[in-house]
Amino acid sequence: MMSLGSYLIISLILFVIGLVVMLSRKNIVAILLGIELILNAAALNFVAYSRYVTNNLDGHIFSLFIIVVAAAEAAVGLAIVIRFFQIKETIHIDEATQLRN
Amino acid sequence: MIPASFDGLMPVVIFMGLAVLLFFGGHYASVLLAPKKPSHLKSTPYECGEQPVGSAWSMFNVRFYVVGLIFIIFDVESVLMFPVASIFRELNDMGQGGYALIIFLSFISVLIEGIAYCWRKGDLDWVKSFQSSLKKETK
Amino acid sequence: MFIQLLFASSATLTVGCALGVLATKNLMHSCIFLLGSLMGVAGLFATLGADFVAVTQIMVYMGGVVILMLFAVMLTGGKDFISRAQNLLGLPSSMGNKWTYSVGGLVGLVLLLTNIRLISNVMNSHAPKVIGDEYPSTVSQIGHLLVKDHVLAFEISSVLLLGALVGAAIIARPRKQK
Amino acid sequence: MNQTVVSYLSQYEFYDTLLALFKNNQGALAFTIYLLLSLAIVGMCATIGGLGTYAERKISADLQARIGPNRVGPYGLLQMLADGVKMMTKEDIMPFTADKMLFYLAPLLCLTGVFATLAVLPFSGGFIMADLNVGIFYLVAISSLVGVGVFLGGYASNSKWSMLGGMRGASQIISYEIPVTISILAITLLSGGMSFGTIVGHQGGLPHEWFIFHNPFSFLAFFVYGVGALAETNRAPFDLPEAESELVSGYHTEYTGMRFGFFALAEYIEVFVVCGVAASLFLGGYQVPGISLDILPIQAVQFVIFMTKTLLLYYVVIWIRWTFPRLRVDQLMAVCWKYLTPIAIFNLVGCAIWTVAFNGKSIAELIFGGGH
Repeated sequence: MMSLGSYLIISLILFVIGLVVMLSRKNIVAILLGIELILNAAALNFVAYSRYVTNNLDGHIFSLFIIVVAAAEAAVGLAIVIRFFQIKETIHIDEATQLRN
Repeated sequence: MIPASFDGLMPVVIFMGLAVLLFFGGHYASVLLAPKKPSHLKSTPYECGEQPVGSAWSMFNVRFYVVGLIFIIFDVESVLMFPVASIFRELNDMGQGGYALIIFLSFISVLIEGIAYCWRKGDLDWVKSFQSSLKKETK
Repeated sequence: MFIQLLFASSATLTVGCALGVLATKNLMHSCIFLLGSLMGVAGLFATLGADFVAVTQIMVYMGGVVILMLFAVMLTGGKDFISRAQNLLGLPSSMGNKWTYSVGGLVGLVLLLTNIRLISNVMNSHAPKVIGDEYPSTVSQIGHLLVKDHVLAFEISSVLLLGALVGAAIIARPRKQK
Repeated sequence: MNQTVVSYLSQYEFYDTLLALFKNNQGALAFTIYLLLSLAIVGMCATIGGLGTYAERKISADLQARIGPNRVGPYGLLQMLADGVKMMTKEDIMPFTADKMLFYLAPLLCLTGVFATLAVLPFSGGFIMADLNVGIFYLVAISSLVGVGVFLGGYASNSKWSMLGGMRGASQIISYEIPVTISILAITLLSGGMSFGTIVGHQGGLPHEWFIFHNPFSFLAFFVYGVGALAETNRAPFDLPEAESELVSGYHTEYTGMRFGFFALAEYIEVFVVCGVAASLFLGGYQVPGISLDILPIQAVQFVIFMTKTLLLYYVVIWIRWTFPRLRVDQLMAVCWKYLTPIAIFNLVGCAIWTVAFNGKSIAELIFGGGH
């Protein structure tokens, strides 16, 4: 049951679900949730390959930095969401039509 | 000796399972023992005896978010420092203490810049106007 | 046996909660489903022997990102986050009718099969190693990698985080209404 | 390699007879041992949590020249049982405006986060359920589930008091996690490992071998950790999320009966865990002075020493609660970000420099000249 293939399939499912969440939701916070799922799918792939194929820990380092970058991305993204809400009084993605103001 | 596949994961999972079991067991006991006389008045949210006005799910001040923001950055930095800290002594014994110290300190110095910036810009003050007015009074 | 059970339950938790994120319309519930899904991923990391990465996942996501998202949901209008006009799986109806879904699904299936066909050659030539049951400690190795091979990434990540902190603090800082 | 209680027991002969009983099924035997010991630890911690409520009232009564509970059982000792029975027979009320799913889930998150930390708590050299090599880091990480639980408890009730308490609680818990984590980082740096076995193994039984007296910076780090841990467990003087005089009862205002009981139980066990961690990180943990043998009776002595240190710290926590007035919210944040965090970073830098400069020797070793 535990093999490289099963991990890859889980990661694939996670990635597709994240993609669908990203595409289908109109709420900016929900889109960020989708991005988190996608990043996790990538990190899972790295660790799975690191255990089953390369047998060294570079994959772990990669997923460590993926987590770090994901945290930074979430912080900045949510800050933008909050600022956007203060200006537009909504977090509907279709309202984000202007680059200024 | 024990094969390594039974390493520390099992107690962790068992403890989590026990928490869930205790939770549902307690619920079951309270379903069996507790009285059940629901009424509308009983299940209104508590607002000092008055009729509750509106929903509590309203907007909050941004400063909660700013605190969370500073927290997550520091959290991630401490996560990255943990493996380096745990081999610091080993490196020192290998005679590479200076090298490790330089890496470690340059990492921390960036962290200090972050907190210094937030301090300077007043993100660490909870109530800005209140504290600035206090300063004016003392002057 | 135990590891396999852990794997099965973590995989179920991951996929189930990810579907929950997709299906639920309440954004708060989505965040909590995301928490469950990330916890499942942490369990999967643990079954892969990546203890440090698993705990990092718990620390950063559960303690940090999810709380930040809950805060952001609270700060952007409390209860007003139930989206309208969705069909099954939470997809908005503007994304297409059954024909678009079926044609898209067919195309996706063909692409998937092609890809599997392409990748299987590579997979067979680089057959995965037979993995025993041993789970050596990864912490000190990760530490050595961080201070030797990946020291540049380690230092630059701190600068990245500083930039994220400063930028996000500037954006999110409460300012006076005009 | 991860040492566990099973791998410790397997060096004795009776393990083989047990194994024969289980028809050489290692997994089943390990599971049984883990399950029994987990039940024992959970029972012990629940008792300590219950006794904590009793001790809290007795000590507060003592400090305020009152008598305290004395009706139920001898000296009121059975008060905790009475409390438990009362919790179970109270009606379960849920506000009709509440978010039902999250209202159910919040106490479970708190309880899971606290129980999972018990798996790595070192009661003695062998009696540590799992000596994970990410031990202390795992403990810090998993206990952050409590913050989510507190926030959800406040959010799901949809009552204004709860919501305020939940927001305050979540921001307080996450803020104070930073100084606590950085103090723990300093200890990790000194001991050269994250597992509790390594950390306690680097200390000795006598006070001058403890990490608190290792160098001036770790001495400071102990107090930073103490203050931060008090705040993380929502204890007075940092009990703003549940400040009775301001917020009725904070995030669990709307919780009744058993669900409230889970919140309270989680909080008291968390205080115990935090005290245990402080004892094993800074105060030498289970180390017995002068004995380095490893036989089963020594384990009992180690267990007693660990519990004594932990319960003494528990007493100090209660003592602090009835001594200091509560902080204001802005003071709370200022204490965390303007005092504790810079001091914690200073300690970390100091410990790093000390390790390189004096080759990891402690003050006592420098003065009296000891082996490394």
